[in-house]
Amino acid sequence: MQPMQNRREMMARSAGVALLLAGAGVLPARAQSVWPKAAFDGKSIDEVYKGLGIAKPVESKDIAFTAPDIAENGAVVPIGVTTTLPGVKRIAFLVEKNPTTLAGLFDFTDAVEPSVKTRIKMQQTSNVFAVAITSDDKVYYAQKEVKVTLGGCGG
Amino acid sequence: MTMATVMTTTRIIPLAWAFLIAGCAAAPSPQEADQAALAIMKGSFREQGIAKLDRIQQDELQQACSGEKPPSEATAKRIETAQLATVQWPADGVYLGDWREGEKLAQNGRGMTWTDPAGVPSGGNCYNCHQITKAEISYGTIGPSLYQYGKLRGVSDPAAPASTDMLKYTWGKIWNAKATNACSNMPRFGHAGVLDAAQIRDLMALLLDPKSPVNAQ
Amino acid sequence: MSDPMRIRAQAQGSGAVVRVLMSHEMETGQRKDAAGKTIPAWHITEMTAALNGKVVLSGEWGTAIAKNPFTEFVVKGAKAGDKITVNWVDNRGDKRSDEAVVA
Amino acid sequence: MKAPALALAIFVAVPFAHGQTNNAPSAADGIAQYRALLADGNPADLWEAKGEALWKQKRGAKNVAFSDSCDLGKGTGVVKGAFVELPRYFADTKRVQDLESRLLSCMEAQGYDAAEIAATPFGRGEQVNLEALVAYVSAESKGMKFNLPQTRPEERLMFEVGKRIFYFRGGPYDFSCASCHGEAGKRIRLQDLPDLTKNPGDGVGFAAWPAYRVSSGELWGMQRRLNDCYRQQRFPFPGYGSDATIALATYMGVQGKGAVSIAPSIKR
Repeated sequence: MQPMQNRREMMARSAGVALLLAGAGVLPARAQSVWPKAAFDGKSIDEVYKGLGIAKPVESKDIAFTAPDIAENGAVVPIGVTTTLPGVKRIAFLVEKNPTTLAGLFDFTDAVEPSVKTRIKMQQTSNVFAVAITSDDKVYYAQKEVKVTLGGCGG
Repeated sequence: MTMATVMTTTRIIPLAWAFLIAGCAAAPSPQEADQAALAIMKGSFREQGIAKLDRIQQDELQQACSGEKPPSEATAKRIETAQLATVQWPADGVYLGDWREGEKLAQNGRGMTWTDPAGVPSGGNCYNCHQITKAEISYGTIGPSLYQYGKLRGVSDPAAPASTDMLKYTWGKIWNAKATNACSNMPRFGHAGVLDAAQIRDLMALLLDPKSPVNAQ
Repeated sequence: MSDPMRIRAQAQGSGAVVRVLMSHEMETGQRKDAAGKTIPAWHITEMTAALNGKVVLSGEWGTAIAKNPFTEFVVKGAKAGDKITVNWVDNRGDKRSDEAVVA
Repeated sequence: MKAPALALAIFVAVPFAHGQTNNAPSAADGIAQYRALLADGNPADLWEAKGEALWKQKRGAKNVAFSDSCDLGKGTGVVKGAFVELPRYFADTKRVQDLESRLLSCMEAQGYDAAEIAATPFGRGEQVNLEALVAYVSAESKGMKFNLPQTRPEERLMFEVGKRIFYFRGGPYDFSCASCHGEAGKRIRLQDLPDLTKNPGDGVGFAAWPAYRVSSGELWGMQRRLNDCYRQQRFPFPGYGSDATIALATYMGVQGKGAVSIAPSIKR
């Protein structure tokens, strides 16, 4: 059930990209919005998985997930992921204890390495997850706890 | 605010330059620099919110402790005696409150800035400068570690007569740190009205109650 | 109108490392203003990066991407002189497109 | 931005052991690791780009560009190297000026009301443009060493005044700048405090500002840095470009002689 939902979404996306490729010379803007509202509204890890239409992922050592042990400020937490897993099409970043769990998604074509760095906000100390989805709908994750501290005077 | 306090334009020649008589001196004398510094302090600040200009009117202690070097021993002694006389001891003899409230106060660094509203109780700012519990890793090091404060000082029963001296010493330190160290970096929390007696009791409990995580962990 | 992005693309090995800074508030929708009113969420929802006009990476973002977002990725096979174009659109419909040449 | 490391090696360059987070040294390591990760892409870049455009743009009632009119001490329109020699004395205004107060004088020459801009809260109106300009001007001296002139009596007086203001205790907490910045190796919470009574070293203290402040997502010049120090000191409000702030900058800049500027940097 869930994988099917995901396939539908992937197909919709492919259609969008195909449309775009058809219009040669056009600026590479999306032909249609693919922002998955249900996933971004999710208030737990499970709700995000459901919103993305993916199964529960399994932990993988082939995802190298970088995040600081301690963040001096939760407003900017630098994270990065790179993976040797074959066929990774999408990577999602989830923060377990944020008001909404899903921070962002990145979609990779074959023209880029399955590797990205970004910066997220964290409301408090929490586990952060990098979830990798392959083109054949396999789902893997790596996780790390980031402690959010108060760096300065606190005034 | 008044524009006159913002000395940014070419129209205003700061008062301090008046001390540069004829501009021939290679370096200002210490007295000239002292006078210029006071004139510039006076001309550079304006009141904002609850932070009024009386805050840069120094009392004797602040003046004596504003040098590159500390004041003479005699001056320090005189200041400490005068500051000790300001300490208000708990009227009912109760020194300890609730360490849980004390921990909240120790974490709280708010209060008395120009962005703070009037009438809101201040925090103790303690973690800014001190290690206190083992659990809080975000602590400052300007002051000494207070972890196991009571335990290391042999306070196993705060109610016992043997503990009285340590209770009084600690209370005095929080109420007016300058009573024992004239130019201490620590604010005079009770004397300056930053914390009230009930808040200080709670901080006392955090440091001295054997059940407080400061001593129990 | 929003401020321009800063895009740096540097050839390295068999590809190019691309680093993008976007100027955006990324307001969470959780904060309140001085009057106690909730400040509405305002954030980039989608971004794309293209090599010589062809999309190579895209992103869908929520409110927990940090203010003034930074993104770094590696484009395979890109070489000096190639054009990298980055687009974003936010939840108000504002959009921005900037480009850089691989150095 | 610096040249990135090898494409796929970028995530292994984190030289800190995991696992021990309950004592002070590893907490400090954790913070160092966090800062190293952040330094990789500094949003101050966005301000630099904007500031460069503003520098060259004809602005104000007189419609002149800074590149044709503003002298930061190295000659009209010269930006490179100016930042690491400020504050300094300017004959036209007969004042020692820091970067921000000098930019205000240049804006006044463009036809702006400098006093009004100085009174504008940070992050509003023309203050936003000032932030971009300080980012650009400081960036043009990145990697250069501080070398404030101390040849004129006015400059020496400002140094001496700055030293006295640095040690000036006041307010309900009895704080001075020296309360936090008078000794090496101290910190507030987890924030390291540079000893500003000496040269704290390359890219530390005065040599690290302006900076992108992660906590507010804004670019702070030294004026804003000092303003927030005084707020936390529980002092009243120092005027933007006031002589007390310029004196302090002179003191810190002279003490930091020879330190390499990394501004605009990135800070918590």
